[in-house]
Amino acid sequence: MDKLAAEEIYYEMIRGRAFEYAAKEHYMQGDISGFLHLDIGQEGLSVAAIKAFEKGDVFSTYREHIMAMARGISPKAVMAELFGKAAGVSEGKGGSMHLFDPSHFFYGGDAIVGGHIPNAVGCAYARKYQNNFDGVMVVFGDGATNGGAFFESLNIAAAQKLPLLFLCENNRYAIGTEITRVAPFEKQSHKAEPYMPALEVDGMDAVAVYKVIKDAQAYIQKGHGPIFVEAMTCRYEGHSMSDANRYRSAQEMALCKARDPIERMKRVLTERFGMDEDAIGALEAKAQQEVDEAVAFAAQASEPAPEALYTHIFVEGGSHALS
Amino acid sequence: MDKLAAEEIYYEMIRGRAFEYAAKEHYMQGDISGFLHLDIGQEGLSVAAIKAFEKGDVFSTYREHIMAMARGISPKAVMAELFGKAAGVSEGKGGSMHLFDPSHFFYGGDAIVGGHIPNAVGCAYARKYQNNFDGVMVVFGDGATNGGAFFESLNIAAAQKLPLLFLCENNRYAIGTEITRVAPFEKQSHKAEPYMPALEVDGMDAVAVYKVIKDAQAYIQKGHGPIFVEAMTCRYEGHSMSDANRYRSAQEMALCKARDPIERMKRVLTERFGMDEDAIGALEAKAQQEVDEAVAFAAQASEPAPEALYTHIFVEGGSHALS
Amino acid sequence: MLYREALNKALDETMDLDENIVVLGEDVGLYGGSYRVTEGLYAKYGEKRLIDTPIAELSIVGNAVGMAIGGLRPVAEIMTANFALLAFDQIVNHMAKLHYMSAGKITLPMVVRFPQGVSKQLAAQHSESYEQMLCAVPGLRVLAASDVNYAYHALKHAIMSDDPFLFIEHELLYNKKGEVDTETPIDPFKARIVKEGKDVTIVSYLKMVDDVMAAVPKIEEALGCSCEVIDLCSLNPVDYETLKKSIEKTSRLVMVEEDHKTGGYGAQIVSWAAEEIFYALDAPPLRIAGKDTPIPYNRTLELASIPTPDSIAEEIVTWSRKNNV
Amino acid sequence: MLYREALNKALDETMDLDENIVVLGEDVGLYGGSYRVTEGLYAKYGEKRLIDTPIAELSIVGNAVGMAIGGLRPVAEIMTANFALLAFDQIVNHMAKLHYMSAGKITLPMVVRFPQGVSKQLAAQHSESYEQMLCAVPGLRVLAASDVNYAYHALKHAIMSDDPFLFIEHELLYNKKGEVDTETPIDPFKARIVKEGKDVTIVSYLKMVDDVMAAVPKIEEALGCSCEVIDLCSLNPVDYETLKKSIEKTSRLVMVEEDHKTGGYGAQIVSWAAEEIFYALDAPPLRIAGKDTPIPYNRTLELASIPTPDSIAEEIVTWSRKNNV
Ligand SMILES: Cc1ncc(C[n+]2csc(CCOP(=O)(O)OP(=O)(O)O)c2C)c(N)n1
Ligand SMILES: Cc1ncc(C[n+]2csc(CCOP(=O)(O)OP(=O)(O)O)c2C)c(N)n1
Ligand SMILES: [Mg+2]
Ligand SMILES: [Mg+2]
Repeated sequence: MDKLAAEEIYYEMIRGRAFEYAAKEHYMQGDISGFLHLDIGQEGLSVAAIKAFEKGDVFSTYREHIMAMARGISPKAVMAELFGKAAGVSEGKGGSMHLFDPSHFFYGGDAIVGGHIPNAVGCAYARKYQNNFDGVMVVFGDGATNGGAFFESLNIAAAQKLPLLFLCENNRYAIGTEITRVAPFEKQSHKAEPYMPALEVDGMDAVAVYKVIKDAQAYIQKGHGPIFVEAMTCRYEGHSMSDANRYRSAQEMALCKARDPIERMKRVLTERFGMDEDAIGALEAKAQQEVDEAVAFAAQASEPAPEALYTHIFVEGGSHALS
Repeated sequence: MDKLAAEEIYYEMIRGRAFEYAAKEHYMQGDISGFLHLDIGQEGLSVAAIKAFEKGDVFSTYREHIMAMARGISPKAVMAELFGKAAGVSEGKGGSMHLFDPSHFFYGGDAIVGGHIPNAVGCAYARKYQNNFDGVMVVFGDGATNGGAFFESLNIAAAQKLPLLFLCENNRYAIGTEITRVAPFEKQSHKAEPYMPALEVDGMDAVAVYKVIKDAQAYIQKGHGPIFVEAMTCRYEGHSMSDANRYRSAQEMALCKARDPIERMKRVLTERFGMDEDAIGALEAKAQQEVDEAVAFAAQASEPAPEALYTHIFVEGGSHALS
Repeated sequence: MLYREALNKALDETMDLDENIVVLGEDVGLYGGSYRVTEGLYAKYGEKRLIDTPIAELSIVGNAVGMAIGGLRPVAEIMTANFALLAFDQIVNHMAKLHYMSAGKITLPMVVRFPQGVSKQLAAQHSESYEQMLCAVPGLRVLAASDVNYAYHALKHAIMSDDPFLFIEHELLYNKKGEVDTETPIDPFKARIVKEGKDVTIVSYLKMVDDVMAAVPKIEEALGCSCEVIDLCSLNPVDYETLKKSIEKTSRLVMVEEDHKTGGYGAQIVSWAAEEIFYALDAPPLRIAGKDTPIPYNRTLELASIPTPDSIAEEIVTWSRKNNV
Repeated sequence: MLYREALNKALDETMDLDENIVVLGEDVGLYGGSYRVTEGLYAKYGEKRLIDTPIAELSIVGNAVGMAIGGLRPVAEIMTANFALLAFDQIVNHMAKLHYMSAGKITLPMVVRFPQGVSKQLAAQHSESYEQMLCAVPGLRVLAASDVNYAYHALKHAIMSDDPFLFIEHELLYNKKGEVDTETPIDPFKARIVKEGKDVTIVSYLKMVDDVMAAVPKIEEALGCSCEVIDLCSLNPVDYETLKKSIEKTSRLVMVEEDHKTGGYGAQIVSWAAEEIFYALDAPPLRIAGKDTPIPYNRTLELASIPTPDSIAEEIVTWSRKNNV
């Protein structure tokens, strides 16, 4: 990773955290509603994985604000979506869990745990069919690795040798349930081992994540079929705004935060690339400003028109598209 | 395996084959209808597995006539079920694919590929709860190992350390699709390896199957959790009566039949236990007679009463059972 | 007592009575349930009876079926109705049919509970209602609890019955207040006359019962009429007797439901009325239901997609004027 | 040409036109399809376009959704309706909703085909009909092919459309004979008047259309009346215009369907009629449907569980006499 990339990743990490705190604040003020899942603590993983997987398609979960922005969707369009506004990336119809933008090869945002994995498999099939081996990256949590959709996907991706990168964000919890209480081991990459190479990385280390995803994409680009990456990470907040996070001790949270990905990346910038505090302070100010602008934009943006309820159920004239 | 057990297993194998041929004949005559899946070629596996798993509960698939009989359900009750008669084990309501008899701890007979596996997991939970570690054996084909239900079950059984024996009858085909075309490898026990011990056995060798299932049950009886057994086998007929079996070459079929489980078991009886041809001939005659009697019984048995359509939708008075 | 506390009490009392009763689902144990229905039970009954499952809805129901076969009496919780779609094979092909296919040799004393409906901006994958699908499946009993007392009694009944039950709750009802009368038993299959009236029968269930009741004063004022409000309570079987009596009295039927109108549950009620008590109807029946669109996130659009007290009142008043009733 | 050949022809012609069209499902390729609908296509288009999948229905539909996102036009086959239950999450939460939730950014040009219904003694887990569930889902177009010409044109239309379609076939129709008129285009969303008449409108779809037609001579003879028979063809959206015209002419409505009566698809049609054209009805509508039981294996019981030409005729005659129509 060169300095430029490191700086960009750091910038998006801090912008991501600022964005999430702003979303939290506006949730509590009632501007945002529904389920809001914050990615705080996991920013390094989200940003570095997306940046490393430069080309190709990405399918993610409901905890995807930072990934969506790292893919190039503007913070304004994301925040406006959280506010349910017409200028939102899904025009206010999707909300926090459903950010879609095919122009950035970003396909959600899915609120069915594991439900998007078979979709990513199908997209990887399409890419292979089109002779495009940049492939697809599908991101999911540890909780998703217990569901049938995930398992079927491992098998099919391997049988069909699809260009698919499985990225498991193992934060050890599915809402309040610790992974070791519902699976026989802590590392879910074991589940992929019979099917494909399975790599592990410290998800709190953005540099390491960046490297492993780059390597993984290089592997699928060679046409070897799918690959699995597990990143151990930690979310700082409750599962969503309705979770009081009572099932983790203060001690466990402290250990988590001692591995803070932003602090760590900051050290990379200062120690390895010799950035000074001023330059970093300038990035922080810029990030905060971008988030403030996104909030201001979202706040003043217009509501969807009432007719929007009835649009996009079907493609306009779609039933006669080619006939 | 002692002589008595060997003789019993051999007897049930040949009775099973005779039964299946009789069913085939009566299907062609129109006495039996629907989907009829014959177990010819797999008799050694079916009988030896059931005999070895003496205590405990069994959940099977739609290819279960021989297993049901090995569990103690009478050939008459099974044949009558195929004929759709009131004296059938499911009173003519289930048919070939749905043979149930809890008094023999035999719970089907399920026509949804893989659908019974989660049921077996739940039953294993109940047994553990009741402190009964004889456990549950669930039988399924290679095709079922690609479905989400199977995978979820591996994970849950391992996480909960349930007394559950997974028995995969790998006959290498799901209807007309060869397993290696839809899974990344031929041996499906690989899929179980992350979760539990996975054993392999030649499913055409009844003696070997008997031993491996005995060992596997001993393992679960110790409370170690689930275990997986894969038996490589071969069905001689098409998938069901509506499959012309065109996807397998004559050569492949010949190789299959060279491993015939009945011939092999016969050699065990003659060579290891010194049984003579007469004694074996007598067994064969007895088996055929039992099957003939079953057919005669089924043919003359009565149709269900018309009211049977409306019974067993709910438990009689069940909605007020304990209230 | 709150609705969720009434459900909790039903679970607690039955579990206390019969150690074969176990509860399974995501976060039902240690965490106490995502809507706090199972709160406190893990501490009391332990992890063998309050089973935290992985996120695997097919297995939650599939395992419950197997537990019932093995002699337990499982109560499964699906966190939200939408996720129950993952378990439809187990619900429809197994839970509803094993008793029949085995000619009664297998019985499945089990309950599957889930909340459904539009809550607040949970968007299309977390806001739906599936009674229209599940009531089309023979072999299942389907109850829908709209109030606190019914929630308590009906859940107890479902748990203690030997038949497989679906027990539908609504996300916005969990904090509803009400009294539980433990002394007076109820028949969970009987519809409840929430309010008597003589001019129009309004049939509803689950959360819509409250919305109808909120609309009634406006309707009665606007039309100078009196409304009879019926809560179906049991969606399958339906207490057609009570409906018939009411409609024979009022001659008019309005059906109010939250699910999408096309193919919605109320079609069954209206079509029953057209077939069976046609001549009792003085005017075309009216169905008020959710719009035929996925549920959008935006709050204004979301509220426009389902009946509200205002829209219910408005639609009934318009219908009534149009039909001179 | 046989019904299954017409479907095959529709697949073949569209695949020939557009190499983005791919077919996936169990045994659809090398084996030629369990009902031979895809016969010959594997040899012609190869394994990349005729994709043999494992037995994983959730993935079959889920992968099709992803293929469509990736720019292909997948046609998925589910071997039998019952197995589609395993894919309900993908059908309802994904296939039907991604276009809406993404405000049109994602389009899903895809088709899911499956046969359904009572064939011959396939028992409870292989004999059901799910249009009542699937027509309750906004965002899906649902077609049901009862005849050869419609099968050909409607499937072609579904494949070429940019919307997600469910295409329902019936196991007993695959060998039905008929003509395909390739010259005359049809509107797949228009109901088909199979037989004109003036005294009673009999609405049906899929295999029941044939059973109704077989019953009609008996009915007309017994009652001395003339029946108009309508095949809905498109189950969602419904061509209410055609129904309305017919019922306004005949004043009587009979709905015949194979699914279970309670919560069955026909409830929507009858409830629509009661709501929208109440005054056009001279008699209570009649619904003839499957019984509310799982489908038994025994042939006599099985036939007693669904409408047959005899039972249709008998029920209509009894209803007519009772209502003096
Ligand atoms: C099929 C399904 N079941 C249950 C839920 C409710 N739910 C939402 S998120 C979640 C936990 C997911 O945990 P994990 O996959 O580890 O992701 P994380 O939230 O930790 O990022 C659950 C149970 C759901 N959305 N979908
Ligand atoms: C969920 C589901 N999908 C498809 C089918 C149709 N089907 C019945 S048996 C079968 C093949 C099963 O193969 P395998 O599991 O290997 O068992 P075998 O028949 O070889 O014993 C298929 C696809 C089904 N019954 N259930
Ligand atoms: Mg997690
Ligand atoms: Mg097989």
